[in-house]
Amino acid sequence: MTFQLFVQLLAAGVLLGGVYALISIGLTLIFGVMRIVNFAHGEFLMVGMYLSYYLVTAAHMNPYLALIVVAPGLYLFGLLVEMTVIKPTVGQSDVVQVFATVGLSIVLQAAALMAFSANVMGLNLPITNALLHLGWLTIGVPQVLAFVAAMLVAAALFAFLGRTDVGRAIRATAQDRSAAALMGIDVPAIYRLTFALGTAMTGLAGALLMPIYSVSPDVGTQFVLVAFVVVVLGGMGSVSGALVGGLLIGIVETFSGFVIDPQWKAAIYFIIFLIVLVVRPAGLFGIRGSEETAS
Amino acid sequence: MSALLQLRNVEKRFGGLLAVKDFNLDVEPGEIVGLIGPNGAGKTTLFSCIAGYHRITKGSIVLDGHEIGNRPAFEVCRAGVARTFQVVKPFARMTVLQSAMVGAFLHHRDAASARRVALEVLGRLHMEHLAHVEARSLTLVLKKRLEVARALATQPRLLLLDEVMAGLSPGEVPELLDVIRSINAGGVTVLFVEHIMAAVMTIAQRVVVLHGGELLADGTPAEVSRDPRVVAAYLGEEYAAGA
Amino acid sequence: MRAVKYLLLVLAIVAAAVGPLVTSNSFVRDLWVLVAMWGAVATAWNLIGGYAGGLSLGHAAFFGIGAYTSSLFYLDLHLSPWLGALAGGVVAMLSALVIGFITIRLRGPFFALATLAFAAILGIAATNLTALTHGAEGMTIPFAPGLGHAIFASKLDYYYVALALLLAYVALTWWISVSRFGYYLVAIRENEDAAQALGIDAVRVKLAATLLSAFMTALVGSFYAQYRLFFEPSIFATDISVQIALFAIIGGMGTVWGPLLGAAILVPVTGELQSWLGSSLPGIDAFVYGAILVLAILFVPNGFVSLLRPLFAAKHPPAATQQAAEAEAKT
Amino acid sequence: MLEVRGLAAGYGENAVLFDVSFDVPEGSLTVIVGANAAGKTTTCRAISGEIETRGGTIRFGGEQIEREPSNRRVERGLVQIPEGRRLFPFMTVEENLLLGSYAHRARAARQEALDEVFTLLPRVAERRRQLAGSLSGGEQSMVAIGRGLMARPRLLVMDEPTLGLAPIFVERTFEIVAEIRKHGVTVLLVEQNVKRALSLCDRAYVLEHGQVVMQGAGEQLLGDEGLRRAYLGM
Repeated sequence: MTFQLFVQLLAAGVLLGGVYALISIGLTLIFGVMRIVNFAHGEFLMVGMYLSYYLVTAAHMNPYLALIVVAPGLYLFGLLVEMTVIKPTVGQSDVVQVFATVGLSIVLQAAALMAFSANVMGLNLPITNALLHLGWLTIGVPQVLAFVAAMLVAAALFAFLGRTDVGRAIRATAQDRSAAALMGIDVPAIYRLTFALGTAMTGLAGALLMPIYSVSPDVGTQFVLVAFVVVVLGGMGSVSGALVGGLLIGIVETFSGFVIDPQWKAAIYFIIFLIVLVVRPAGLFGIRGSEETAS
Repeated sequence: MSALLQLRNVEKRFGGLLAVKDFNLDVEPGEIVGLIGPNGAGKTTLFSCIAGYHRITKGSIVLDGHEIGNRPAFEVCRAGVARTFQVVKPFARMTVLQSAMVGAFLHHRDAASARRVALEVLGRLHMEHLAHVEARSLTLVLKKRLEVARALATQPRLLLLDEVMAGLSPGEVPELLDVIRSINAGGVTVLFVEHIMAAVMTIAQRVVVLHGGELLADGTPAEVSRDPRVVAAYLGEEYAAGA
Repeated sequence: MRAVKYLLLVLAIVAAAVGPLVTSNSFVRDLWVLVAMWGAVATAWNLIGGYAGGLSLGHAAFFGIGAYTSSLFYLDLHLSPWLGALAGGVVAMLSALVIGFITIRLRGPFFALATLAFAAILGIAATNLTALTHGAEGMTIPFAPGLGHAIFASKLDYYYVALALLLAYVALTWWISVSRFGYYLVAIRENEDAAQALGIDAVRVKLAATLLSAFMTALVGSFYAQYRLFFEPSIFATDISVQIALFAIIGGMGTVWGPLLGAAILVPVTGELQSWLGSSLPGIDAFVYGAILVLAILFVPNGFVSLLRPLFAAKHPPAATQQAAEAEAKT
Repeated sequence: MLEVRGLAAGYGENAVLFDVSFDVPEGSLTVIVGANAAGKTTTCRAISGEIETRGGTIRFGGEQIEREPSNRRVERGLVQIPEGRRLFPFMTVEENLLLGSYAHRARAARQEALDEVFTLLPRVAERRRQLAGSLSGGEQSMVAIGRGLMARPRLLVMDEPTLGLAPIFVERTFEIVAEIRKHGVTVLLVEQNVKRALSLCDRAYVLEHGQVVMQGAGEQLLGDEGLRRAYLGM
């Protein structure tokens, strides 16, 4: 492998990884705070992609301006889902939690199939095909924009969680929900907020992916597994873990896609996934014992 | 006559924390021994070590000549040690009879004889009339008693009871004490952890006091409750000095 | 009460035996076959998911292994699918041993994710090991009816094969549910620590259930291959795994009849929906599946069997229960 | 300021409190003592709203509050330092303190409160950038007290603040309690360290098996033989 090729692959991997990170942050945030593994996460991404697609094709918005609509749109969508499906499952058995979101995922996918048909739809605009040449290095403009936007969103989230009262309240709830209540934090409200926020971020990721990939009702299933791998690798519940995990998986994907048949790349994730689950179930950055204790 | 249970120089360390230090204890067959101590003294940790739920970092635990230290919980049970849990762990959606049968299956492979043994044990605990009630719908008192029944159905030689009185109302305690006495009269050695002192003092033949992971006192209830070191451990140093 | 129960059982078996004879409509007969087939797979899933409490979302793996193994032996080595099915069962057990070791200590959602990933890996392998599996093109079995080929001209013959499997599985489940093994599985599901304290080697017991469930699922997978005579790597898809689990959950996990009940309700409902609206509104069947799943899990978490139970419940004095119900109502 | 009448509470079917009544007058230091498992922590949790009550009433400043969620009670100035500190281990000391003033009533005076806490607890000021989980038990308990004070409490409920502490920190804790009281905060202290607590307080209640079995002025209870019985059973 030449140095140039190495750099080219690395650049592509990092760019892809940034988007993977953004896809995964919502999932890990929701898990960290609410201890709910959202099996419908991929469908939230899909909803974000369709919304972006129609904003661009029907309302003729710039795909990056569409973000301004997608984010609040998905936030409201997340609120709705939390209040109808998720809230009743908090504190329930694993069966209820797993299959309520599995069922939600089936419903959303089927609804998309009924509404938009199974056709694979992509954007074809000047910007989606633009390339950026940096000397001998060539990268796609949408990839760069998606990466930059993903990093900005992640930075904004970090700032929000780290520097605002509500952000601290979210982290406090994740670490010890009953101690959080003693601080005067309204825990159910934090759950609602977290779920909606996680959904909005996932929708943003979808909108950023729209200029790069095409959308179909089952697009979520392609990305949800990546998100689970990233989140488990980074440590369930760790936002910074998702960031690092996303970048790692992006790099692994581009390199393994080059070294071995790209068809197998997904198998590589899953094998990483199973290895992590066996060897270090808490992930690279996972926090053991941050769950609420019984006493 | 050698002891049924022998703990020799048992140590349990969690990272930097020494929860149990160089602990020695002999329990003779047929005894009822109470294990007491202030919060955080290491009582439940010690129980978990004996029952195979924690690994010990040093020492040995011998049951009737066989080393059981650091064996998995199910093997410890097969060796003849049954336990209850401080926080009850019922098989929620099984009936009382079914729960007891799970214990009885240890020595009786077929369902008919397991059922027979389970019913016999339930009879001893005055629970036969509840045989077909789901465990989750029992009151706490009965759940605690079901824990004992389940453990007893494995036909143990040593029964470890971890705070079976906790959470019972004052009126409910004597009834359970009678049950424990009758179990002991049936030939089962009992080692128990308890916070409700009045209960410990009436039932135990011998009381062992644990403090800061170490053995503080070992003697009859009367001896132990007069021991100034014990009083100090419970009420604070100055209290013992002043009293 | 007991007599009524046995009478109902006999009636149900008679109905199952003669039911498909009443119609000659091929679509309806297909539904009967599918109910028996999915009922059997869901019953197999129930051993892990219902009795042992491991929420597998990867049973399509065992189903697909069964289909691929028997078909490969049949097409490449001309081994009768009857024997090929057994071979598939053995291969499925071996794979269950591997995945079992990986997942057995994982709890709830993580177990579900790991099993899901396992099936996904097999799906990718089936797509890309083209020399062996014909890749995405799928496996086509030539239509050559004959008992030795396990290929039949009439759907009825398939139906009775599936019914035999189903009855065997239900009977096995019933037997397990009243034997030591079944008690141990439920005890582990309800509380693993407490089970260990009663001398149960939880890892071994769960692994045994996993192997058995994998074997049973694979047999039905082989049946599916011989029935449809065509399948693709999508046989490993998550949808299939979810559907298997769904039947058992909707019907009633951890009960002898629940999984069959689930299949008997959902297969015809969605089959009919698909045939009415499938061409005009693709996705309607999945939508109904999903909606039923969400509603059932939130409102009938113990499955439809729990709604029927009062009809059969023995009359035990509910004194203690009532007390507890009151206490629960308060909290 | 706080009036508890006939309080009953528990977990699931586990009834812990049967009939607990006591008063905490404004400006006082009131103590509850009792053996392990007597129901002290459950009492605190019922007062703060962490668990639901099964019976009885809790009045705070004259208003009935036993049905209000925790966060509303904090807004009223009813603040608890829970048993075992319950700091947020993966946050810095300063963040923990800031969370203490999450309630709206405390936010306005946040900087002032922070300065006060740092003056009262200089050790906490030194550690402000460290993760709370990395501190020693004694330091954690100081942070927990600081976090409680940040909420500008009218009544501060302290659940076994000395549990598991080295003697020097136990001593320090009692000094701080006295100091807090001087600042005009009413304190309800739940303690295992009987002697020290009783000599410090205005009034004390002895809890045994979910019931108040003795009450009186602290010094008066100290000499009572019944107290030893409550702890040692004979």
